[in-house]
Amino acid sequence: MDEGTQGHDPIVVMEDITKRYGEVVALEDVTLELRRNEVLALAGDNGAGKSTLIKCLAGAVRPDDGTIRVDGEVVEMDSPRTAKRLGIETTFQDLAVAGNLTVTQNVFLGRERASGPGGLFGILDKSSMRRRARELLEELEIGVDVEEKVSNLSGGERQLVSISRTLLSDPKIVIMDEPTSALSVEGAERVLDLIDRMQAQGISIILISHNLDHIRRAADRVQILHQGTDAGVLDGATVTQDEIVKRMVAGKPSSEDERHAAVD
Amino acid sequence: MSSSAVDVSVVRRRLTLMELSRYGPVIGLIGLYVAFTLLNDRFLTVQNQVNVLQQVSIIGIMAIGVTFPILCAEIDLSIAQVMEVAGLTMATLAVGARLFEGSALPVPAAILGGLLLAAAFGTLSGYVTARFGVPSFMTTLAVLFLADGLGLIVSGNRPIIGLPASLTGVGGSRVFGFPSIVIVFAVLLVLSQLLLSYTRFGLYIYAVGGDRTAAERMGIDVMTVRMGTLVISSLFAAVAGLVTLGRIGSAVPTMGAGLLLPPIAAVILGGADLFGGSGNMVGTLVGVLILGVLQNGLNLLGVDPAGQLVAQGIVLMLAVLANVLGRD
Amino acid sequence: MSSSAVDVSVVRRRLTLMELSRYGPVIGLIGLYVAFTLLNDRFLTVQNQVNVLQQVSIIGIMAIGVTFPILCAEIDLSIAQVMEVAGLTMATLAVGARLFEGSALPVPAAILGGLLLAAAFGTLSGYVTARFGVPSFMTTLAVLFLADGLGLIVSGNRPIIGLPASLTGVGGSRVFGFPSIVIVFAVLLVLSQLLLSYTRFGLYIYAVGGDRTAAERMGIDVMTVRMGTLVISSLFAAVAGLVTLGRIGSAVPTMGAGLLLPPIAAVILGGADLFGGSGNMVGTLVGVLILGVLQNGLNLLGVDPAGQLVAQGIVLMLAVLANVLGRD
Amino acid sequence: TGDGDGEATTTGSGETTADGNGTASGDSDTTAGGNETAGGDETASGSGSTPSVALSVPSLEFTFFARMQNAFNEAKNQGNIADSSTFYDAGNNQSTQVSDVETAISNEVDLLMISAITAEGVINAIRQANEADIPVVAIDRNVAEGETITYVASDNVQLGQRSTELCLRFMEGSSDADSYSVVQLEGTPGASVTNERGQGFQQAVDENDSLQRLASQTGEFSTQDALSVMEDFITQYGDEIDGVFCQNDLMALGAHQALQNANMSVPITGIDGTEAWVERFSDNQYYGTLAQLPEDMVNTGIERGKAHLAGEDVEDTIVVDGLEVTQENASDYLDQYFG
Ligand SMILES: Nc1ncnc2c1ncn2[C@@H]1O[C@H](COP(=O)(O)OP(=O)(O)OP(=O)(O)O)[C@@H](O)[C@H]1O
Ligand SMILES: Nc1ncnc2c1ncn2[C@@H]1O[C@H](COP(=O)(O)OP(=O)(O)OP(=O)(O)O)[C@@H](O)[C@H]1O
Ligand SMILES: [Mg+2]
Ligand SMILES: [Mg+2]
Repeated sequence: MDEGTQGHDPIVVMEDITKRYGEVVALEDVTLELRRNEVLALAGDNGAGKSTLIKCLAGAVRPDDGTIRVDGEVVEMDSPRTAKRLGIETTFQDLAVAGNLTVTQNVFLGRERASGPGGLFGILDKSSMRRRARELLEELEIGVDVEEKVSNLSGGERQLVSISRTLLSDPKIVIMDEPTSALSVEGAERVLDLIDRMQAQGISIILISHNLDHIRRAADRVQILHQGTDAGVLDGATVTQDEIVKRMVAGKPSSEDERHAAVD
Repeated sequence: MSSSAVDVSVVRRRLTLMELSRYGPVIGLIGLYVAFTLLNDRFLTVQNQVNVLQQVSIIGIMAIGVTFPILCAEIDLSIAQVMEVAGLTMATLAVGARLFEGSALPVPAAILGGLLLAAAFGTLSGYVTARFGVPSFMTTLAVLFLADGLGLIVSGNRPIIGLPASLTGVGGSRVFGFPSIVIVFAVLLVLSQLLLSYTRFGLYIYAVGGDRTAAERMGIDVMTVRMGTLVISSLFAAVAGLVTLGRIGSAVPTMGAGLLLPPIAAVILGGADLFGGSGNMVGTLVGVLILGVLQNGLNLLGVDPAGQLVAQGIVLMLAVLANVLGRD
Repeated sequence: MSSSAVDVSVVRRRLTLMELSRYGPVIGLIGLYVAFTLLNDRFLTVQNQVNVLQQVSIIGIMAIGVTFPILCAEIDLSIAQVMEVAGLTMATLAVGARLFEGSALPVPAAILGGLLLAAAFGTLSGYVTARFGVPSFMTTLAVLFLADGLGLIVSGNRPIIGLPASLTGVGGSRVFGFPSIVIVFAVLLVLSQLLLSYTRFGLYIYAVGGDRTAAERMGIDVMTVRMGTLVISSLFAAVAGLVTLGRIGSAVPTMGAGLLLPPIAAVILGGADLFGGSGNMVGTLVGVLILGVLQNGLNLLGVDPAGQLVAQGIVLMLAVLANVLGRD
Repeated sequence: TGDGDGEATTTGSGETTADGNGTASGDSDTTAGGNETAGGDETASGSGSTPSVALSVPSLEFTFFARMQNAFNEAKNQGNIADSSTFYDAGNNQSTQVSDVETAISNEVDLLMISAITAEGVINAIRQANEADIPVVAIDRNVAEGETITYVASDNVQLGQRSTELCLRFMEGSSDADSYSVVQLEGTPGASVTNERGQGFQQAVDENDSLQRLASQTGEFSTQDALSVMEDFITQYGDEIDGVFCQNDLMALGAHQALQNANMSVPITGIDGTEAWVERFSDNQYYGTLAQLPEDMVNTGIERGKAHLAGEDVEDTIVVDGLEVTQENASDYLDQYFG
């Protein structure tokens, strides 16, 4: 990606986010900036706080401290619904699919097609949803029956169903927490292609991954977390594997300027 | 609760025709019908079958109501007392007695009063559960006590008689020779199944019951859904109270006694998962009928109380076994 | 059921000292103590506190027992009837009356007989549940009926009096001036907590209750654990039946009436998750005490039955709210 | 073995019961009332057809109704009523009882005997029986509306009052004071028996200047609940308590236990005549109860029902007076009814 085409216009700014779970400090004063139409990778060791950070942005977790700005406005991200209203779609690491429902139901959950009184008592348009779900899965080359219960799917299939949800709405921002962790090489490839396509449509994306190849291929910038703290941002196109690993393990180098040098 | 590796079919889907046919408890019910028909020649008469339907209607209406929270992985322990207090309130309001001495309301207003009271109870337990994460077991237990106490206060501890015919008519009249209470039951059953099968709310109940966190993350207003199911079960309990006025011809302060376990048992017997996410109204109907037919049949056979209890225990055990074994 | 994102502490672990200290329901209990001490000067006397302990012991023993299945994501609806039939069996065996007319056994053998019967019931529901995946709600409901019927048969449905002193002594004597029933309760409580905290079986109960499939995959004998918890709760119910003989001085065929909900309510009130995997015996003790203190205090204040019910409802609601709000 | 004794009881019931009452009436002005109607003579003349009878009772949890069941079975064994006669236990559930009656009606019984859970709760069921032309005998508890050929019962208001007054006599006997304070253990709130016995208690308090109500609380008709409530009464009122009136004998057992644990001895009276309670009388001359005689009620009901079927006129109400049982006649009572 060419830096220049995106400018520095941030679509999301998370400032000084702190989150504690009892004794555990999952995040401490972490700042994250997502620029318009970029792919920002989030890297860090296990337990570094990546998922917690994006959960704060997705409305699934409430930070103890810090502010979140979307399009310049401070928002209180009090529930996933608020995030969705702001155009933020998320694929969670633990998937968040309802196993007792079918693929179609999962794909559409929360934005069903319905007629009649609308609201909670709208009459579901099942056949149209089924049709659309089938198309969607074909598009992503996911070979599952749309009427199958999600709990009966293989791990990878479940992950693909979860990812396919993000395509249905018309999101401004897509967050993917380790979307390829259970996928075959070929499946991961399709997801990376998908990310490219979304970016081409003008969507801003946060991608969490432990696969540094995937990061380097997809990301414009790489934000690194180290034990709940900010370990700096690196340029996705030029960054080396060693650099990422070094920061993941050791945190931000003492020279503060390096971070800016790397990006600007 | 995650389902065990073995019984994958616990995650049974919502009602489709195909699934109906492989519906387990039905086998148990048919077994009961065959057995009682062979054992007693008055069992399979129109008159007796209408009796059975009448006999199960009150428990049935409460069972339909409590199916909603159960599908949603909640429980409602207050149904018997809400049924009682709603019925007593409707009756005292309609006659203008006791707590409402001298201020009789027209019957529709009295009925509305009872329904609103029930809705208030459902809202109370539902709100505290959904907003603060207090298990519905506890909030509805608290409402159980509150409703029980209020029932005593409303009725002054004494039965209310001389109810207007339009009030008792809902549950105690006949429509084209058919008991109205059964019609109320049937209509509510059909409406409830439609609500579950074809509306967004129905789908959300299953989603929240199956995995609350996932449902929330997928953008469902989990609070409203959880609260909604508890309000619904309270309202159904109130309707059960209303038809009870017609069935027994008066309002009795103890009329909810013993009506907690049977509706819940019927729901579970019908194949719903106590931990939420699976089940449907047809299952509940089958569960209700198994309990009702069993009691009716044993009564016809003149089995003594100790024998009835033992027989009920054995049949229940066999019925659920048939259900579970039939799943594979 | 997966925990919601908000109440992370639902995934509370087994008892450690640190966790005890931030235990929620205790606040509710302390509140009750403060309130009743201010309202009535006989409440906080040694004599009355001993009374409270005596009054809660039967429910307490049953509550400890039923904590095991609840932790394991099972439920036992049969405890009241198993308690009854076990007590009646011990009494009739010891006196050689009714069903066992003329064949009196020595007291230890009579007690053993009651315990074995209870264990048989627990094994029955436990086996069918664990082996065939029938929800324990249904199997224990079936056992409820069976035990109730058997109780009628064993006792001829009449109280059994003239029990040997060694039989009533377990629950009705004093040891160093302290009621033996309370000692039985305390000893069982401590043993049960030790079992939960320090044995493999205790750990497995939490594992199976938290995620049955995962526990199974990790090599735990899930069947034995599930069955074990139901056998334990039956055995505790039988012990409750035994001490009841001492408390009321006879065996009454209705002595289990109304004893299903309070023990389960105590467990949940004490902070255990109805869906398994979290809770402990100290919580159960607190829950039992909240229920017992509340009733005792209201009795001392002379609150009438309707007022008692309303007060119980309000206090329960507040107690659980305090519990949940105290979590953050 | 119990059956054999029951038989003796039933056949001789008219006479022996009258004797029993005679003993009791030395202390009170109770009459033998309807017991004479219960006389076994009619039994012998069970001419020709034996009707098929249904008897529906609230709950076998109470020994009282279990005794009705025994008497009913006995009548069946003796051929007083048809073999197809059926006994129904409603498990204390109002709509179950309505269902039981409906089942009996579809079984086309000749005679329906019913002890209603609440007088009002069975109105519709009784109407259905009326429509089916099945004669109804109300036993122990009347029905509020609908046609019955007769109502055979003890009067719960009267029982409450007499038992309370028996307690007063005990208190007068055990200590000399100007006024006596009594506590009441009530039954299940809202149940009609609770209301009626409570009303009798209140009448006794109103009519006897020396009698004061100290406290009243529900013991739910249960021994354990009564025991706990009594403990709390003792804590709160201690020596102020001069006597205890319990709305049934199971609660009297609990009250006794609580008082004994507190080393207190005050008069206790109950209602029903439960064996386990009467057994206690040998230790305490100030324990008593008003025994109901369910066997007589059932037999009277059957007998009057058959009379009606035979075309005779039957009285509207037959009161089977409660039998006052105290230490004096306790063993007679036990011998007669519990062998
Ligand atoms: N609900 C929770 N309760 C308590 N601690 C939590 C909770 N969620 C996360 N944590 C802790 O917070 C820290 C950060 O967790 P997080 O899931 O954000 O890590 P991560 O960077 O996504 O790791 P991974 O790469 O393994 O997914 C960890 O130490 C974890 O144990
Ligand atoms: N419980 C089940 N019920 C019905 N179908 C199932 C069930 N489990 C798996 N399947 C189906 O069987 C097939 C194989 O599943 P499996 O989980 O073994 O795949 P896998 O090779 O492990 O795939 P992945 O790499 O995605 O984990 C899939 O099509 C899946 O949908
Ligand atoms: Mg993560
Ligand atoms: Mg796999």
